[in-house]
Amino acid sequence: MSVREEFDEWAEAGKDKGMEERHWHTAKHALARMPVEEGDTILDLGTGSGYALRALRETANTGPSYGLDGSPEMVRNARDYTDEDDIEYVCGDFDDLPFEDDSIDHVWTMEAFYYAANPHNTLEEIARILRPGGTFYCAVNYYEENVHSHEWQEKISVEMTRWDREQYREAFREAGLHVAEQDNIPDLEITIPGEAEFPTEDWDTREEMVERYREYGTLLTVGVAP
Amino acid sequence: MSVREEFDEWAEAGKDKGMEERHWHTAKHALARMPVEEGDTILDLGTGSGYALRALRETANTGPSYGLDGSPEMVRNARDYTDEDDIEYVCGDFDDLPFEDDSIDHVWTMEAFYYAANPHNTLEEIARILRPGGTFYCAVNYYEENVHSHEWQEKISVEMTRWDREQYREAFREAGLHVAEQDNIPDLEITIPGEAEFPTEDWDTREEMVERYREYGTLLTVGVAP
Amino acid sequence: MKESLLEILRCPLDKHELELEDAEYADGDEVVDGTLVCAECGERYPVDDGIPNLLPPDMREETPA
Amino acid sequence: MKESLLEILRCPLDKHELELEDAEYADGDEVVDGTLVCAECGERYPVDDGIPNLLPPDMREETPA
Ligand SMILES: Nc1ncnc2c1ncn2[C@@H]1O[C@H](CSCC[C@H](N)C(=O)O)[C@@H](O)[C@H]1O
Ligand SMILES: Nc1ncnc2c1ncn2[C@@H]1O[C@H](CSCC[C@H](N)C(=O)O)[C@@H](O)[C@H]1O
Repeated sequence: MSVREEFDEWAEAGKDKGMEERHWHTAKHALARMPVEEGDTILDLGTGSGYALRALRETANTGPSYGLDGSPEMVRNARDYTDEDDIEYVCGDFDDLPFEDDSIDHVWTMEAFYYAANPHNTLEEIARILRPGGTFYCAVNYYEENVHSHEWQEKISVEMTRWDREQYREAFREAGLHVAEQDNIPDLEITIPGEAEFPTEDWDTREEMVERYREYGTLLTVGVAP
Repeated sequence: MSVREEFDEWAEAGKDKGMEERHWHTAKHALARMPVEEGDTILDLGTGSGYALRALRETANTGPSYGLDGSPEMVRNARDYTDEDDIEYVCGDFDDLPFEDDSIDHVWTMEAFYYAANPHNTLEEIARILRPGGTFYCAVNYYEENVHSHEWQEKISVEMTRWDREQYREAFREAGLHVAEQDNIPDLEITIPGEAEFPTEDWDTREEMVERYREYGTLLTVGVAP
Repeated sequence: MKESLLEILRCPLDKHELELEDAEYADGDEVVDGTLVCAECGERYPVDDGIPNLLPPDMREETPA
Repeated sequence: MKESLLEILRCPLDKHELELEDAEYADGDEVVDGTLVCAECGERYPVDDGIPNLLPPDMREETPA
């Protein structure tokens, strides 16, 4: 199945809202770190329900911003959820970003980057469209050190890239981005049941669940265009 | 009193170790975000007891690193506490950094930057000595939004700069650094006594102490040399 | 999409500017239907229900009904 | 300080290279005493107990005894 088919199905099943709720636990902390100024233009890659742009608009008074997604159904939902005139959603693919050079102040992506068919090329595209000094905030829960995420690939037909922390830093640099930060942001909000409830449907032991959320959480890598 | 006289007294009174202990609560989280590679050269401005360089050496296997301080007694202590051959401590002032252009991978400073006599000039000096893509991690507890820190100026003869978040971002940019991140890192470790213990010697209300440490914490601003 | 989006939108293939054809508007400057045409390569991208579809041509085919 | 520190240390005033004079060594390459002299402006900076003092001259005076 293509990205389009896979995620159109997700969108139609309403999974976009479920992701928003879960991802927000860590995404909000990463978004709060972005050095956004009033009026800045943000691009959200794999925008899903489009929540990140709405949040930045509300908290930082960002300017014209764009949510890109490869699934027309996701884009349709995101647009429906958004009242803001200055936020536009666009259907497009990570490998061929339909934006002008140097036109974006900050690029955000949460739980989406690793679906790129050619992540190195996507990084080059990001470096191309960012203005000098613009940042790329790349947040992922699926990565090498998070062993609990490895099995996710089995559940989806789209091929996923599983880099470790160092591979993220190296790939950013190869694409011409400076690496400014790398961090694990723990999910402190998800409810972890008491010892007696384990094994659960998803977790063999409580220890593993604690490690997944409270320790590994979301891997954030921040790049800056020179 | 000069920086030298003031902080020589602190060093002789052993305050360097007390600061290390308190600052570590938040400093360790900021240090963990630095995109440090094995062998990188770090400069610590206002190194105090010199702990940051020792920690980076142990956790990230950093290369030749330098701790600069304006107080000869602080430098003497820092050197005494350090066994590592590759860490050197130097006496110098923030306004005239005694290092070659483009020679440093990352500059770190904790609770020291605002003592610079001319902070704009210090930022230019930092931009000068950083290699392209090098980062400046600037951590402060004394800043405008942290109202609980304002009174600190009364206790010290050295003039302190009290910028707000935006002033930090602006000043970085004026000096030619890109701003990659700004964040408040809460101090989750300091013991906050129960309601009944307030007022304490330092705090009128528990609420204020909670706000100071758990909410404002340490302001981190990250700059990147283009 | 608003027409001002054209200032920043580019052809995904060659990054050249896009021209808007056969536009239908709502609320003044909101483009609800039309076609974006690359000024360089001539590739055509639809605007459907106000959403520009800039997927590269080989990814754009309609979902099977 | 190790002598290799000279590769990166510069005169705080004019950022020119420093030359080491009257050096006393310990453990091989550890400089415990000596003077760093700016190759350009001639300003002199002491190395005391192994610590180079590169404070600008007007800040360098000894603490009152
Ligand atoms: N190659 C690609 N190009 C564009 N979008 C893609 C893509 N691969 C996956 N996506 C989109 O990326 C999203 C991943 S789900 C994450 C959604 C949102 N960022 C959140 O945090 O909840 C999906 O909406 C999917 O359609
Ligand atoms: N203008 C200046 N030049 C160099 N060092 C200075 C300075 N002003 C203050 N300092 C130094 O900055 C330090 C501030 S105290 C903080 C020490 C350490 N970074 C920690 O986190 O605990 C003191 O050691 C003081 O001597």
